[in-house]
Amino acid sequence: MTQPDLRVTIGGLVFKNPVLTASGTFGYGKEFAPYVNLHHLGGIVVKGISLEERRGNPPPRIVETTGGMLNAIGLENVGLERFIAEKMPYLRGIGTRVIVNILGNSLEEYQRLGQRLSEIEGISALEVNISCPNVKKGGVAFGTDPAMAEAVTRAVCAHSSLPVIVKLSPNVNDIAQIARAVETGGAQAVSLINTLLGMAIDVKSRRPKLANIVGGLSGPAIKPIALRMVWQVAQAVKIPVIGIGGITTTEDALEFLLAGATAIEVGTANFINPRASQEIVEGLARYVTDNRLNNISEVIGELVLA
Amino acid sequence: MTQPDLRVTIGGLVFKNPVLTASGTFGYGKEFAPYVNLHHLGGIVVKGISLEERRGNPPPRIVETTGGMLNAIGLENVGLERFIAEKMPYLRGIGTRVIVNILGNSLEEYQRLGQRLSEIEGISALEVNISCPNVKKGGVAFGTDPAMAEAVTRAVCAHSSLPVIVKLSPNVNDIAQIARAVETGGAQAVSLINTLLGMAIDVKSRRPKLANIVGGLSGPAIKPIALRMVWQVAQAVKIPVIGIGGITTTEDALEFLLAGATAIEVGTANFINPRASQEIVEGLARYVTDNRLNNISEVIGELVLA
Amino acid sequence: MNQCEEQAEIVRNEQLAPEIFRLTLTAPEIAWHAHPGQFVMARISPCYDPLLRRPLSIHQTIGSHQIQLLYKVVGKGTRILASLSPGQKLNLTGPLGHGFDLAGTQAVCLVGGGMGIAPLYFLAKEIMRATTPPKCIVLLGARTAVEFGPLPQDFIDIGVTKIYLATDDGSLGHHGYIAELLHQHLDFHPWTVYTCGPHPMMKAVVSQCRKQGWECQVSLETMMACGIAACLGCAIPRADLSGPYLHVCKDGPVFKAEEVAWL
Amino acid sequence: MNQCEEQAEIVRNEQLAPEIFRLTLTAPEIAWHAHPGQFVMARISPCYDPLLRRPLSIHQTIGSHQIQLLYKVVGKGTRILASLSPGQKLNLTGPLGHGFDLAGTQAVCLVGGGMGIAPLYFLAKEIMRATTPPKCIVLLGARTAVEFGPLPQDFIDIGVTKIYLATDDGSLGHHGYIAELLHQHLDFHPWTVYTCGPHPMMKAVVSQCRKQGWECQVSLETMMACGIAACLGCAIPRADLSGPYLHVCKDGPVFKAEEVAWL
Ligand SMILES: Cc1cc2nc3c(=O)[nH]c(=O)nc-3n(C[C@H](O)[C@H](O)[C@H](O)COP(=O)(O)OP(=O)(O)OC[C@H]3O[C@@H](n4cnc5c(N)ncnc54)[C@H](O)[C@@H]3O)c2cc1C
Ligand SMILES: Cc1cc2nc3c(=O)[nH]c(=O)nc-3n(C[C@H](O)[C@H](O)[C@H](O)COP(=O)(O)OP(=O)(O)OC[C@H]3O[C@@H](n4cnc5c(N)ncnc54)[C@H](O)[C@@H]3O)c2cc1C
Ligand SMILES: Cc1cc2nc3c(=O)[nH]c(=O)nc-3n(C[C@H](O)[C@H](O)[C@H](O)COP(=O)(O)O)c2cc1C
Ligand SMILES: Cc1cc2nc3c(=O)[nH]c(=O)nc-3n(C[C@H](O)[C@H](O)[C@H](O)COP(=O)(O)O)c2cc1C
Ligand code: FES
Ligand code: FES
Repeated sequence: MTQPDLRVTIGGLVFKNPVLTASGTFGYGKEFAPYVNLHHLGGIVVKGISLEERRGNPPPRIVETTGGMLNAIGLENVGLERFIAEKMPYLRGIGTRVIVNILGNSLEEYQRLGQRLSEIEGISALEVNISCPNVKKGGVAFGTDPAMAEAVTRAVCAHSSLPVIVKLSPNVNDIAQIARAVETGGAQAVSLINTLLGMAIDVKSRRPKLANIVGGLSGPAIKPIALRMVWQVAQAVKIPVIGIGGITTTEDALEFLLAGATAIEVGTANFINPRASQEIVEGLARYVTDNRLNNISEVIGELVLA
Repeated sequence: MTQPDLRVTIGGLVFKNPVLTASGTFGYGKEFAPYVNLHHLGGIVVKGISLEERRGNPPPRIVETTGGMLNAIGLENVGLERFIAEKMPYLRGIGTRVIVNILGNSLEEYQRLGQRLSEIEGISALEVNISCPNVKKGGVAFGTDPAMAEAVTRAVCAHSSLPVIVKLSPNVNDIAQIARAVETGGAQAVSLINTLLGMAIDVKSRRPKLANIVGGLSGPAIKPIALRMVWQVAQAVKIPVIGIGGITTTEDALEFLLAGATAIEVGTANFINPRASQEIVEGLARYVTDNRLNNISEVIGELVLA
Repeated sequence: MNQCEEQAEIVRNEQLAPEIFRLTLTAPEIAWHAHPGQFVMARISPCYDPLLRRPLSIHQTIGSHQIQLLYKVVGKGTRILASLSPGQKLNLTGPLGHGFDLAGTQAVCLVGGGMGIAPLYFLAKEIMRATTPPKCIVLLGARTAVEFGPLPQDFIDIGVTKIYLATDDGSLGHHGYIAELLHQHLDFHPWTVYTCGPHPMMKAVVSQCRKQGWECQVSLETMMACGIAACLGCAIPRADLSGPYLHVCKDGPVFKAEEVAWL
Repeated sequence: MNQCEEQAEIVRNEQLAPEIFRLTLTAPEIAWHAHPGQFVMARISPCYDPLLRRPLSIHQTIGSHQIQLLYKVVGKGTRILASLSPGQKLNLTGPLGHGFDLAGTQAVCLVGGGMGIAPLYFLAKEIMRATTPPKCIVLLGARTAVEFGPLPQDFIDIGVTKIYLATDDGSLGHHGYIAELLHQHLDFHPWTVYTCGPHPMMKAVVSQCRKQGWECQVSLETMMACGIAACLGCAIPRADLSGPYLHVCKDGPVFKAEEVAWL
């Protein structure tokens, strides 16, 4: 028996399988080494990196909701240079693709991030976060305005030799429109969705449960919304789509592939089952074998509508 | 001991308490009579009514998701005249306020609905649905464009003597902007949120689980999003806000009141606990007593931010 | 309307076959008002996953206080159900829906497949209670012998004498589909056929009944959110595919075969 | 890193007091690597409500295969935990976090309030195991006598001779807060104080230690999603309120009192 073929191609890169881990939910990879054979994964997307180190938002930063969670981490990260010096050496050895999620406060910051990371060995692609709801300036504005989204994409693409994946915000009217804009801007792929803006209140204290008042909703609760958006975007653009949002099981992953995603990212599920990403790789392998497919990509976009 | 005072005022109408039932989740009231003392409720919002009877979408129409459900009922309803003839006689006797949810395909249809229902005894207010995601023409376009939303509101207000509540769609960039538009249009209140557009796929058959492909997500899963939107809208408009979305318990209701809602509607919760609405009325009464409030409205908007 | 919400107490939760369980509950209000063919909606868990109540046919009432449900573990809701123990509570609403119509039947045939057997046993009990029970034939189908558990014997114990079985794998009774037995056992009487089971089985039964001119009542399943005609989620097309949809939770779950479309 | 994921089997789930339970699990990997002050993350349910794992301190290891958790029912997760029976499985990740530092302590005082007693018992066992155990005083607080259950006796059974209790309602021991006992029982030795419990209690303990110059280690709680330094949800400010936040799941849950801010 031959190994099931799970390879997919995004931005000219071949991934050994379509299962990536979502930014901010998998640390810098090492945190999950006790639970997952990192080299079994298609790739990992590391926590969002900004030019300077960031403290992030004050606590409390997370709250559980029905079937999901709100977070307002606020892009706490070690900053570009410490990331390169402290995290990349380990990441180069994990035997899978490393995608760096970047976030800037201005076009120029995005450019500089893209430029500097292009010089670093061991990075496969950039995921440009124009959609984080937890940072006051920058982030969201870029993600909700098509012209801005296009401009950011163009800026990063022009200054970076790496494939550029743009990560879209769901907190918009028409996500397909933003997707088309970043496609025009030169993105090699889009990934979606980032978290949905939400809120929770502690009735006893009458205060928001998050110090930041609002936060981003993730987890199984948002899966139906994410799947709908991925389906809409997959029809609107020609570049590959990476599906994100509440993916917890192999079935969930297959739903996104059927809807048109070329790959998926596992996010919040990593917290509830640290082995989730690897289990999905294994599940997809079984699916390919059981259904006698030549390659997992035979599922992509195969949603039957008639 | 005096009765706890739960009265709230919306559009000049006094409601005995702030607990309404959401359109489409409480039938025409009668269906819940075995479970709830209807006259204990603040009011009920009946299933969306259109000028003509509608069959709605083909089945399957509903699917469960994590902490929520998708529906694509497609506004099946008995139509305006049959509603008046067959449902109103019962509704006049239930001892609580009746709000009629209306949906049209055009400005003119909305006008005619408003006009005709104003002639009917026993109706307290109209809830104008400009936000149903399950009908191909009409509905959504009105709900996602501020100018259209304002126009619909103006049209209904001009032709109806009843207080007009406009029900907003969450599938937008900036719900506060739409809220301000309908306030300008003359709405006496806004209610939000309607369902979020979502999707689910049956992996075995590779088909959408809903015949309509997409449907509206409701239930506890969406509560954080709804609460955030209610809070944003409550700050943006002066008219009362009615909070809807995943409200299942007294605590949930209090969260929405604290965020600035003057009243709330109980939706999907009616399915999982048919007594939910009445239990929330009882819970709020206990809350008023336990906290020695003069009136439940002392909670409204009392979110502590500092 | 005699529906109610009842905090039922679990008396027994017996495993009859690898995936099949029989749950006995104390639910006096529901037991009192139940008719064969009606169902309950069970709130599986106080949490919100699974969120919706699950519809389950009333398998029988026992005395005036107890009801039984017969269920198969097919997903997360029924899996949780199978883990419940005596003494625990299960919140039910019911009895719901429109059950079997028994009026004026002189020769009846009950055709059940899989969990479709659940409501038919209640029906059989009701039929056999009559002072002069009608002629009664019971045909039961399952994928394999073990899935019948004690059910065929249960029918015999209440006085059903003509009972025939079929299994998909031939491990017991007729090797093949239960509908194939219909013409072997039914003569030219004005039979009333009651059927509940997988859709293809019922379709085959209905088609034979139509050919033979037998009256046929079918018990249908759809996804349900409310069970009480409020959500309009359980729509099915009418026989002529036009006009308003029927709603399984209220117009059914039992319909005359000719009322509904057989797609 | 000696963390792992383990499908632990429940041996016992004893109710010690109205809301307090002690859960014994077979979890050899975790038992083997555990240090006092570390915790596990328990996946309460295979469903997604509750969604997140729940952090619980390791109350003790028993032999090389078992661990015990001591927990109070405060919400839906712990309520489900209380309903689990022997033989059922509970998925755990652990042992997690940075535990108590035992090096070079000659006189120790353990101050526990409520469920804060959980990790201190494991610590006491470790301390008493030494060939010449240090001077050791244990101060335990609870709201009311019954909430102690068998815990004070457990400390006595492992050789702790100086144990003092306090209850908020005066039903047992000192009437008032446990921190008030500190200065009564501690002399001018170079004490190391270990404390875990409600925030106000720990704050009071820390403030006394600072005054007296006693070393103090505190075990803190925050909301946690991952428990393994990946989500960054468990941030707390440093003592000087500047610089990057500390993360309770990795830098803690046990900290030197002077490392963290006492707001
Ligand atoms: C009126 C009525 C009476 C019923 N009586 C019985 C009975 O007596 N015994 C019994 O075992 N089952 C009965 N069913 C079916 C039973 O409701 C489903 O098997 C159950 O809801 C599945 O729940 P779950 O959480 O285990 O499965 P899920 O995880 O929700 O789903 C597992 C599979 O079952 C399908 N399914 C889920 N709910 C339904 C539903 N309501 N109708 C049809 N398919 C569904 C899903 O699409 C999926 O393929 C009845 C259904 C109806 C509508
Ligand atoms: C490192 C660590 C060790 C712990 N050890 C123990 C222990 O040994 N025994 C024990 O009984 N409890 C312990 N806790 C607290 C325990 O995790 C919470 O009581 C539990 O998660 C509550 O879950 P629930 O679903 O029952 O409550 P929920 O319904 O989730 O919440 C009930 C209340 O508890 C609060 N709460 C929930 N989770 C936490 C949390 N992680 N930290 C603080 N407050 C929380 C909520 O804000 C809410 O007010 C520990 C917490 C941490 C962080
Ligand atoms: C705790 C947490 C931190 C996150 N941090 C980032 C981040 O730094 N950059 C980013 O683009 N997305 C971030 N996300 C969003 C996730 O990558 C993902 O898009 C989102 O959670 C939806 O997927 P899920 O439902 O599978 O979690 C974060 C999410 C969570 C829960
Ligand atoms: C089955 C179903 C039918 C609905 N029908 C209508 C409708 O006719 N008109 C309308 O304005 N909203 C309709 N809604 C939306 C609800 O009124 C409510 O806005 C939404 O479900 C969110 O609230 P919830 O999470 O409490 O259910 C429907 C919702 C459901 C679940
Ligand atoms: S299940 Fe809700 S109308 Fe039938
Ligand atoms: S709990 Fe996730 S980083 Fe500490």
